[in-house]
Amino acid sequence: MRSEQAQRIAPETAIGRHIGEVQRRLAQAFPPFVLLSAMVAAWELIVWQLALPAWLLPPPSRILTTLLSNLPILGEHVVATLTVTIPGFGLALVTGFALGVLIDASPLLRRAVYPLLVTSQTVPIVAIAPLLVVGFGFGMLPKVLVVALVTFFPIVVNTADGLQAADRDQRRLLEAMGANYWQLLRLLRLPAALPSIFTGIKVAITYSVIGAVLAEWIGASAGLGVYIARSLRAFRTDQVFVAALVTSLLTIVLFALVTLLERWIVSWRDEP
Amino acid sequence: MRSEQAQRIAPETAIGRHIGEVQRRLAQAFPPFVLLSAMVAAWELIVWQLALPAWLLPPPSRILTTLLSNLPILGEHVVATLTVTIPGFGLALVTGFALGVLIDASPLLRRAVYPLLVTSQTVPIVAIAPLLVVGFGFGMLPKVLVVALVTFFPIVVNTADGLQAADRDQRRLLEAMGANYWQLLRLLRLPAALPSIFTGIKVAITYSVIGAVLAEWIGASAGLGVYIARSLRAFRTDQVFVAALVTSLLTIVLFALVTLLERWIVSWRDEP
Amino acid sequence: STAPASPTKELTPVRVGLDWTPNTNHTGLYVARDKGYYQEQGLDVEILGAQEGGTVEQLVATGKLDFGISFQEAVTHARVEGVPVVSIAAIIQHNTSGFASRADEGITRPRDFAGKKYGAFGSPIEQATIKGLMECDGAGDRFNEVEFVDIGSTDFFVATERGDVDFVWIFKGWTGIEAEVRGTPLTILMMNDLKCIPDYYTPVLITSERMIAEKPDVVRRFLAATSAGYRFAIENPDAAAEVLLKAVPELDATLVKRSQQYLAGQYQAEAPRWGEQKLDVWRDYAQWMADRGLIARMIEPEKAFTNQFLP
Amino acid sequence: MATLDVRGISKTFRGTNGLVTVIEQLSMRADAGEFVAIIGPSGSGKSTLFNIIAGLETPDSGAVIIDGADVTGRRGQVAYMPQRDALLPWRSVIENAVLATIVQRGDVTAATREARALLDDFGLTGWGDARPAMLSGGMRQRAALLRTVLWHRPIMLLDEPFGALDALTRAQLQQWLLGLWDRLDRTILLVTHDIDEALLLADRVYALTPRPAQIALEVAVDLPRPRSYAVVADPAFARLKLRLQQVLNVY
Amino acid sequence: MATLDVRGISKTFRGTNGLVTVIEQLSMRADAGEFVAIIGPSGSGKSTLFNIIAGLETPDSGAVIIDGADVTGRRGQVAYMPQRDALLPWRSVIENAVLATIVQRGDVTAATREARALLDDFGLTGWGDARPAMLSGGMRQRAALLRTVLWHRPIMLLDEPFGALDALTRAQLQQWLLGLWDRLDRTILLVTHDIDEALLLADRVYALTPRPAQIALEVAVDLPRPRSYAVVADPAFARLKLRLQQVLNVY
Ligand SMILES: Nc1ncnc2c1ncn2[C@@H]1O[C@H](COP(=O)(O)OP(=O)(O)OP(=O)(O)O)[C@@H](O)[C@H]1O
Ligand SMILES: Nc1ncnc2c1ncn2[C@@H]1O[C@H](COP(=O)(O)OP(=O)(O)OP(=O)(O)O)[C@@H](O)[C@H]1O
Ligand SMILES: [Mg+2]
Ligand SMILES: [Mg+2]
Repeated sequence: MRSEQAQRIAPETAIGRHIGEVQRRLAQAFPPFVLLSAMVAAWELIVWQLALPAWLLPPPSRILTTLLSNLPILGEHVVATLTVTIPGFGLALVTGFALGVLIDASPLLRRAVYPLLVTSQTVPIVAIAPLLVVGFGFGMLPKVLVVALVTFFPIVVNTADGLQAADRDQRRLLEAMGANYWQLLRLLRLPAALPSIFTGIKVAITYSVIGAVLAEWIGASAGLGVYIARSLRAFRTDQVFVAALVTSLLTIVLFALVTLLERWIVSWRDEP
Repeated sequence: MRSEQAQRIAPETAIGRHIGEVQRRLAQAFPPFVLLSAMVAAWELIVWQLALPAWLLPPPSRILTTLLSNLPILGEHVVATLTVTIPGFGLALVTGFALGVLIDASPLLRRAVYPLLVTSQTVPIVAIAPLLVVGFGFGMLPKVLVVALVTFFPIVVNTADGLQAADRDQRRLLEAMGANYWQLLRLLRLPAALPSIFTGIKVAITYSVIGAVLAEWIGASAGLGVYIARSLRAFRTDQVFVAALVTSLLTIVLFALVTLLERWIVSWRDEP
Repeated sequence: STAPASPTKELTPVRVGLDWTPNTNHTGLYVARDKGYYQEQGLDVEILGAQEGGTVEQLVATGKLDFGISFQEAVTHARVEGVPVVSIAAIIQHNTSGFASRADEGITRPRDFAGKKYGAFGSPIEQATIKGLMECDGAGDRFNEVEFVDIGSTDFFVATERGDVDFVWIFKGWTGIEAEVRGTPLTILMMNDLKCIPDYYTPVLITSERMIAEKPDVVRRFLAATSAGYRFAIENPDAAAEVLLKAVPELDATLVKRSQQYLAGQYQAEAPRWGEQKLDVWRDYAQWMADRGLIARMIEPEKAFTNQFLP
Repeated sequence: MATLDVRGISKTFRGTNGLVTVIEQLSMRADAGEFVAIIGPSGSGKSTLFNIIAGLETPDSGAVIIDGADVTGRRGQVAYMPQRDALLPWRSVIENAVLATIVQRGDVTAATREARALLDDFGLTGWGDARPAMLSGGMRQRAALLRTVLWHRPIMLLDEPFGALDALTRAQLQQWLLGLWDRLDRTILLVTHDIDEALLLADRVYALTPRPAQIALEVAVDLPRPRSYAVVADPAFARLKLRLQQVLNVY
Repeated sequence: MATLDVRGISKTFRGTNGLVTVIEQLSMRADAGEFVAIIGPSGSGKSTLFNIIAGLETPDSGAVIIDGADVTGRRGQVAYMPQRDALLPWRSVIENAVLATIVQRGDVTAATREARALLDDFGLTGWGDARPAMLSGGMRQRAALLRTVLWHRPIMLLDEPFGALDALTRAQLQQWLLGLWDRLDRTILLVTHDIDEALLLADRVYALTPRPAQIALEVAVDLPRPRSYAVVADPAFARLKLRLQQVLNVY
């Protein structure tokens, strides 16, 4: 299925392979591009047809011009948001992974810790915002913690469940070698869990930027969340959409990076 | 590891097995209970020791009395929230699964659809709230859609990734039998993906109740979200914590139900 | 109050969107609903709470809501962006907001803001207002000595707990009363006492231009009943508080009662009737905003409000 | 009954140190109702050849012809027992056995009945409802063979079907397979490492060279049928065995 | 060099139709440096017995004694080649081969060197860095054997190590194994279905009954060493083979 067509076009020569690669890339980029263009066009058309006011649903053309004119301001906000996103997600990665391993370590811990983790996901941020503020002030720390809180959970569950995926025969072999818990983890269960862990990371990273945006609701002087709040107050719906667009693009880039990393690390799975 | 101890106590007789079962259950319930009690006690103690004001962090005892006195009002709110949660999560389950299969169906679709799905997760609810109401009114529908929006994504990613997990030899066998795409899916790839799909469902269900609570921010006259908003604005932190407690309990119950269902359906995995 | 509609007639359904969770600013609506004033006017009113910022005005403009609660600044912004909403009544006659600090902070006049930390909720109005207040108080350019700390939607008590923040812009009728209830001594520099920044209405009742053009009768009937509700609240603050608490039991009874007592004198104040709005107020504040670049262009103030439907 | 004709197949894989040619210009055939055995060194390309015939791999050149039709790369044409059992862990022995019937939209109830009836012959009495994880290595192999037998196709490819079985069980199943072949006139290709087994069962034996696989020797086994283990004593048997041993050990 | 003593082992599993007794009161021993072969019907309990010796299953009764110490249920005491190869798909052949060294915190560099040096003997030249998915069935089996050989323990359990190999490769590895055994004086237990193989390699052969496994026959193979395939011609060999065949076919 994987674009066999495109690969067949090019003969097995250096130049041919190069042309084939370019063709393949274009062929790959084409369908999402077409879909996207079609959707944007439809959006523009609907807005004009229904004569929707820009403060309700701005047309893509308007969003684009606003984006361009706002580029200088946006830079600062994007940097501020990413400054919260990256450490927050890093923290989520480390704690999520550690908790996943911990939960897996014994059914006892699983039963004791899981309900607490589920609870951590159900507490509305607004409820703990005062505690965070009183505990950590208005600096970066509480926002980083919110991002971590919003993103660590899928990593925990996917790690804990993924660790159960190891093959029985392989597990028994390592046990027969006298492998202790940690060796079993490192040599077998972790590699076997990697695909699942990456699934969790992909879900988590999708929440990371928007998590930072929400965290800025707690109080921040720059960031896409601040930009959105200001735009909402000023009925600049076009700016709200610009912010949403930028948030999406950042997230898609991060998501793509994780996917690439996954392909590189879990390469043994792709083999024929 | 799985409580072998407890099982050994009871001999293989009907009564013995029954006693063993009871003992086992108690032994299972014990550690989370101890941990929980310890945490609650510590919380109470800290609040008293530091003389924290109730508007910042109410002690568990206060939360409990508030819960009891608010029980009559809470009933209505809980019903309202669940009325949004259940259909919303049901919708997420169906669409998440369908999209996961769709994405898996071809790398083309994957590249075209994935960025859109990621985008759907990064759009702040506040930005689309007016559109939702304009589109769907103030009824249940927009809230159900928000719950679905908040919960479907982990199911998509876990389904799409899980479908890649099937064993190569088994896949080739079915291909040699002439299995078409759907047969391969039904007979091999779906069963093989079930553990991963359940992981996604567990993450998703964790977000479902809080998703409904957030959806009520859009505009609702009953529900735990309404209750929280009102309590927050009235500086009733104890009530906010009561709501958080109820939300957690509901979520933990739903999570436990999914875990049970998983154990029942993916039973072949537990075998020695 | 006014002539009741014939009982055989079907009630007209009406939706009102609140700007926030229900509070004592909204008491008149709940009283009118509870006491049957709306029904007498042939209206079946549904009150929807907890809208996030910006939403109510848009929903009123699109007709998804018939009426909404907003405030002058938002209506001004909205009209600049072409959102066709109109203020039809001032719920409270004067600005009851002010800059609050803990009494021991020693902030007794605007020039004391210098060297202090202000807890900002993130509106550009804040800078201009504080700057203006300090200039009026002869603090010159010492505005740069005020440190702005963004606190988002964090409340006064939380924000000032650790000393991250020294003063916050609050509503006296709610947060100010809560401080009294808690026994936290506050100093509040009331906007209206400082007589520096033009007065403005907050909150106001709004509807859409289309509603005014197409269903003036509904607007009139709605305001007749609502006005009666607020008059009741002015005359019977305790009973009105009970009505609100019955509708919204999550609220704190002491806070609501004390707040209602305070607002009883503020809803109408010295105006000839409840809800009255003045062109000066709309024009002067918009002009002030325009002069400071807070809005891209000046609005036509006479189109932003109307008194024509007040009973 | 069907004829299989493999014509000039070549196959090259990308290994860790460059390309590895596994099969080179290999041709072989099996006439309708013929029993053909294939013997060759480990790693020579026997499984790859079967994968090509089953349509799981595309040859770099050459064609697979069944009954005169080019079926290169086409799947579902032959019944195939792969070297590793590939039993689905969530299905019981019986449920695994009827898999091909499900895929080919046959009568599953009838197939289930048939599978149950065969459990005895396959030494799996009482294990029909067990999941593969509960079976021994040899039992898994027999379950996989059962699945292949119920995958009713005129041509069967068996990749070392008896490798994990003890002599007695193996002999029983060999006899059973011969019975089936006799009764239903299937065309059978069997990969085995056991020269005795090849000579006992087959009409013709191909001996392959080491990688890249080519035909080192093709011998017709003109021993009388029905054959039993007594055939070992036949001088013709000894002669054929010696020739095969020589060819296989020289390479 | 170590002695292994299996004393009165019993093991019962829960099958689909109630309990299945797989091993019943089975005792056997292997003296230090002895080569013992085990032959038994498929599904009789040989792999289960090995699992018990390796500490992977706990017997319901009985004990496993190594050099006089009770090691029942203790792991890491013996090198074990299980019936299914259990190669880790994300590790190359070499990386799989040194697994035991890693687990036992040995010198991995030395082990890697050793593994590379053995690739030739195991017919895996050029495949040291290949992942298991690229290997043929027999190549996987050899990789698993290589891993077991590098798992330096005085006692080795081999569960059908040559099942997927052709005669030539098999003979080469058998000779190689005998050389290793001779050189290093390991105690080896070998499960096989091939009576010739058992008699060629072992000092003593246990024949097992069908499930539940008990000892049907124990024979000492007093053929001269070093043995080659020529031993087949020895009348003592023929006599032993016949006895084993009789015992195994009667049961
Ligand atoms: N976990 C289990 N649950 C139930 N039955 C089991 C389990 N493991 C093994 N058995 C049964 O125990 C018996 C012996 O299995 P074992 O794998 O030891 O046989 P074996 O002698 O190695 O056979 P083979 O030569 O076919 O590999 C078989 O009937 C098998 O079905
Ligand atoms: N996907 C692959 N990539 C690279 N090499 C491969 C691949 N598949 C098979 N090979 C190589 O092709 C050769 C033939 O493999 P094949 O499985 O056909 O051998 P075989 O004759 O069945 O051997 P055995 O008797 O051991 O099963 C082997 O050297 C193997 O390493
Ligand atoms: Mg093979
Ligand atoms: Mg076995």
